[in-house]
Amino acid sequence: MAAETFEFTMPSLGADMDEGKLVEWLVKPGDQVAKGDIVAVVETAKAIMEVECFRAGVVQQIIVEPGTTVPVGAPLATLAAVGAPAEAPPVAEVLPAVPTEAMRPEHHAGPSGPLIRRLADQLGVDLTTVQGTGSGGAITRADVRRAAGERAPAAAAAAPPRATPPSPQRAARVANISPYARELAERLGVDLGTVQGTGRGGAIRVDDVRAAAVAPAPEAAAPERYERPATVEEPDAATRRAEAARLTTARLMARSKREIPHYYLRTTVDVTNALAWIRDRNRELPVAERILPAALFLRATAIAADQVPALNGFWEDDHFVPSPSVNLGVPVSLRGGGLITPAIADAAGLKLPELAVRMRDLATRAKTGRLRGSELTGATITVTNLGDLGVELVYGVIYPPQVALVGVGRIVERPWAVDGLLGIRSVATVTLSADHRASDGATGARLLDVLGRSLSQPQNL
Amino acid sequence: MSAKHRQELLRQMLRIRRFEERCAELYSATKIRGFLHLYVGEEAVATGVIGALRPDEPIVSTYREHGHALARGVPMDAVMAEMYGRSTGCSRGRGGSMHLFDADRHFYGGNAIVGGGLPLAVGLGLADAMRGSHRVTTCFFGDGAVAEGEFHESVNLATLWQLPVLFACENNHYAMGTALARSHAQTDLALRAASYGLPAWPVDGMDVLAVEDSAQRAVEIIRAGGGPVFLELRTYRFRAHSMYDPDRYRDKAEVEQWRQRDPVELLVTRMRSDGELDDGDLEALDREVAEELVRAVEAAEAGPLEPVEDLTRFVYSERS
Amino acid sequence: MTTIETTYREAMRAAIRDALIKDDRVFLMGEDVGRYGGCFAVSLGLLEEFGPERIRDTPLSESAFVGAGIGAALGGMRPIVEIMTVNFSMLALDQVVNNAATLLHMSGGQLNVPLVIRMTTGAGRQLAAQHSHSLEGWYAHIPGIRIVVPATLEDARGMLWTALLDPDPVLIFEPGALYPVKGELDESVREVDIDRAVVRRPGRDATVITYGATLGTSLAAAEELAGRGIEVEVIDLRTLRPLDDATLLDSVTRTHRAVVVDEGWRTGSISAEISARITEQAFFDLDAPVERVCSAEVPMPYPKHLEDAALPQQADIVAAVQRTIGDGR
Amino acid sequence: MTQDKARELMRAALRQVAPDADFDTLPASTSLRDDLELDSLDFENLVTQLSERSGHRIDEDDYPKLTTVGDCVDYLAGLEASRL
Repeated sequence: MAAETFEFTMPSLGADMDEGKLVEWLVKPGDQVAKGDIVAVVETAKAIMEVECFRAGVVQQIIVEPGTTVPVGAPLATLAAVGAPAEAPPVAEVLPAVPTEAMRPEHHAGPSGPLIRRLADQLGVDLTTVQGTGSGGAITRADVRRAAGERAPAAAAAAPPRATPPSPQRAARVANISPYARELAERLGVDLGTVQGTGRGGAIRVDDVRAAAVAPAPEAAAPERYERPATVEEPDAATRRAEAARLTTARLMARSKREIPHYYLRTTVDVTNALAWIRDRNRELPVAERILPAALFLRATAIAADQVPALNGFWEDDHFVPSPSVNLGVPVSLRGGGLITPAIADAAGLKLPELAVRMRDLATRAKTGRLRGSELTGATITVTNLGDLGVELVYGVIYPPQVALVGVGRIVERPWAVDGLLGIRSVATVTLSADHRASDGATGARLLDVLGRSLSQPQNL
Repeated sequence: MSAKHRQELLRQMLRIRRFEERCAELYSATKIRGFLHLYVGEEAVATGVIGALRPDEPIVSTYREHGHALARGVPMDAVMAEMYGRSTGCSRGRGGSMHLFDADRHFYGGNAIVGGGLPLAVGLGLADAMRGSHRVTTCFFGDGAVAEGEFHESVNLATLWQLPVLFACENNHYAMGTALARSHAQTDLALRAASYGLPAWPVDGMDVLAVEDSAQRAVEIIRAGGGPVFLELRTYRFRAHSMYDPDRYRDKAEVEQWRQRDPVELLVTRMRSDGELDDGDLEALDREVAEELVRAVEAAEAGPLEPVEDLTRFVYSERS
Repeated sequence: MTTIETTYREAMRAAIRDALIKDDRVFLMGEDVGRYGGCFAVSLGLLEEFGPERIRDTPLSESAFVGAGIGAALGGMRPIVEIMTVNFSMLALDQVVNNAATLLHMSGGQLNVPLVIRMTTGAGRQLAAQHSHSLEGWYAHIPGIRIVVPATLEDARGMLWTALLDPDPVLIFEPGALYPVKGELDESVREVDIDRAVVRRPGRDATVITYGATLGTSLAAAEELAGRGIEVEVIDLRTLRPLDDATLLDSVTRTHRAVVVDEGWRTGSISAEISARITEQAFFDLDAPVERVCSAEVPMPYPKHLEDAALPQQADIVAAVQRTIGDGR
Repeated sequence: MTQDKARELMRAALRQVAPDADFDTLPASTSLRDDLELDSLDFENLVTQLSERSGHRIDEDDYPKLTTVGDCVDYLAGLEASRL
């Protein structure tokens, strides 16, 4: 009866050992091996170790040649058993209770690391079909990609074209909203588009939502933040909204005064020709598209901001961030008090008639609470016009994080010298409030100069 | 010292020896994972010292603890199952080779922190002392631990308060890869311990009869209220510090020289010359131990894993 | 109920004395607890009453006597180990982490460690960097031990006995700054719960979560804010492990704003853990990010003006609450 | 256009621009700019409403004639019946 043979396998020589390199055999086929004899030298990641054989036997066949790396448990040589049969069953036959990674035989494919396996999964490549070209037959990333490439070239074409990268400049900031504000907005049925944020970076907070709430739905058990003593009757929605708008503006203006070192410039502009020009234009335009005088100043500011970019943008993290487009902030006073400041995006590209229509539409929707959220943010420079209310001169407060604000007074009749002759002209006082961190007087003056000159040639407004 | 008793000592040492050899194989076959520190060569210390203790006298051990656990009577299949990480293990599979526990047998476990067990042993001794008991708490530790601050603090405190503690120092001449002379200015550890004011003397750790005799004398002193005793048991490990140690810091000649005084062979030769042991007896012993070992491995292989749902059990006590 | 005038120190001493009388397995062990009467005079007079066997002065060997405390607990005693201050506890960290906290789980449920360790914590008396640590947050990281911080006279009197009844190790951190605090204490207090946080001051607009020495500072901040119509709810954690999530979340879901005040350093601190739990479990109730007021991340400087600058102050807490209410910035 | 028709037209137009104004209680002398606080945009929208509802294009030259509520009603009444 032929002697029983058993395999001498690559031993585990440490907790974190997955594979070992056979360096040297200390025995050759035919040699007699006693239990515990040192039969080979193996190299692990940590050290070169002598390896013993736990069973007596005669070496039959060397399976793995020196210099080869094999996983733990891989057979290295076979021996013919010798000695008492009562010997405990050879280790190899004892079924591993827990199949460890190393023990599971891979087909002919070489060993592959976890990263390779994850890449294969991603590209849908069956590793066992891949021929490894790395050292010791290891599969490399290139092998996997090549296998994925050969398999389905069409797949690559079908992949959707990469979306054009977002413009390097910061896209107009979309309003953030605190989680509770969002939840309350849903509960109270408030359209977030109508809400102006007062939190950090324009974020919408719960007070802002409460302010915008038309009919305050019965809030959950939480007591109302503005809980009044029982004697005062509950203010109606409009008053409450005005109150919130007041608070919004109050906070913004307080921050502006606290943080922004304003400097102020003033000029007086002759708008007689411009007024005459729009009066003629209005005779042809439908009533709904009539150009209001205020539109003149918006158009002039847009042109000036376009030509003096240093005043068109944001002051953030202690440096000035110019804006690629001119978005005009237009403060609109709400009936019953309060102020809301929507923005006309890309105003520089709009001729006067078109800009006038946009302004009327925006202001009307602002008064009736039908603005979209995006229209409430992104203003790069603001124009405040108090001419309506008989104020001749207004030094405005800049809206953070913008760096400039143009103030327009009432159009009045004044004695005025034109080409040496004295006459009565329609004039308006235009001011600039600017952030001294971002610009100096000279830059501010240039903006007012461009603004004034563009008003004197209405035909190219 | 009856022949029957010597045969029992031999049986204990053989059990430990065969158990450790089998562990080495099972580790190579990835059945046992983590760290594994084998006791081959030091069997006389565990057998001799624990032989002198009563079953209810506490033992605090280290990470080279299989011999201590088996000598104290922790069932071999409970220890093997623990090495396999099965819930039938003596620590429910959670401790592994370095953390064997058996509360019923007052085996307060291995400790993977060198010197970490010393203060615990002092505490156990303190508890007994406060209740007027001179029950001996034995603390095993290596020569490496003698360099730890905790050794100094513990021996001083136990001696200061005259606590019933047996400090059993297994000096196997190496702290992992550092030879004794390269980690201690004073290598005579018994002499050094004596400076704390407690009885301390060296013992030939390869001769189980000498070990048992010394342990007996130490325990009598302690039980009589004489306070702690320090034994320096000079011994040697025939294998590397752990399965992961290339063991190149010891030259082969030194290992061979210590192998000449293999504690198992020493006792076998002594018993043969005294006519207390013939080949038949030895074979019978070997077979008996081999069968116990096969049963232990089969039990461990079949042992269930602890359900994952129990992961957080016993982080805190379960309120009854 | 009849109340007595007492100090935090005396309340803790009464608690220890009470425990020694009730259970003969209880004994006190630590540096200078006996003859010297305790570094902070907490154990004054106990040696004379209970003798050196149960009031044990130890050598300066934190690892050994804390380890011995663990061993004695394994051996059936109910030790109270006093580590003079949290600053020296690091010498015994191995015994606390690798033995006290771990033995029960590692032994598969066999070995209980019914041990109480007391130590002072916190800064505020110009003791400089090595004597001013506030590391209870470290210990609250470790599963297997309980961490409690008595901030009131009642807790100082009642927490110890509850801790001694617990089969698992309990670490009691006593803010050193509170020892001299005087006040009225219900004379009948013996045992208080150590699982729950407590609302020390109800409020509506924001929740301030704190413990230990900064409880007083937080209550003062709340008073100041009340003057501006902002009603702040102040919660005393009392236990850092386990954290009483229920009480915290009930409050934050009502006020929608949270400020955590912690004398530890902010990185990887208990305040970071609390903030994470609030964000994980009450995210949709938050109207502002959770704010944290912690010590400056510096070794505590010796001069008073720098120590004050480093420690959480009332003004810092007021500012943090303002930020959550939203001042537009 | 009859006075009543003119009043009805003015009420409808004003509700678009100043919903909070209760037309029936407004005396004829109510100034659009001062009392009702219509700004130039509100006024322009009112004129647009009146033009569209009456079918008559109201030119900027006539704006001075539309200072009070009464003015508007009289102005509207003066127009012949709507050509719509």
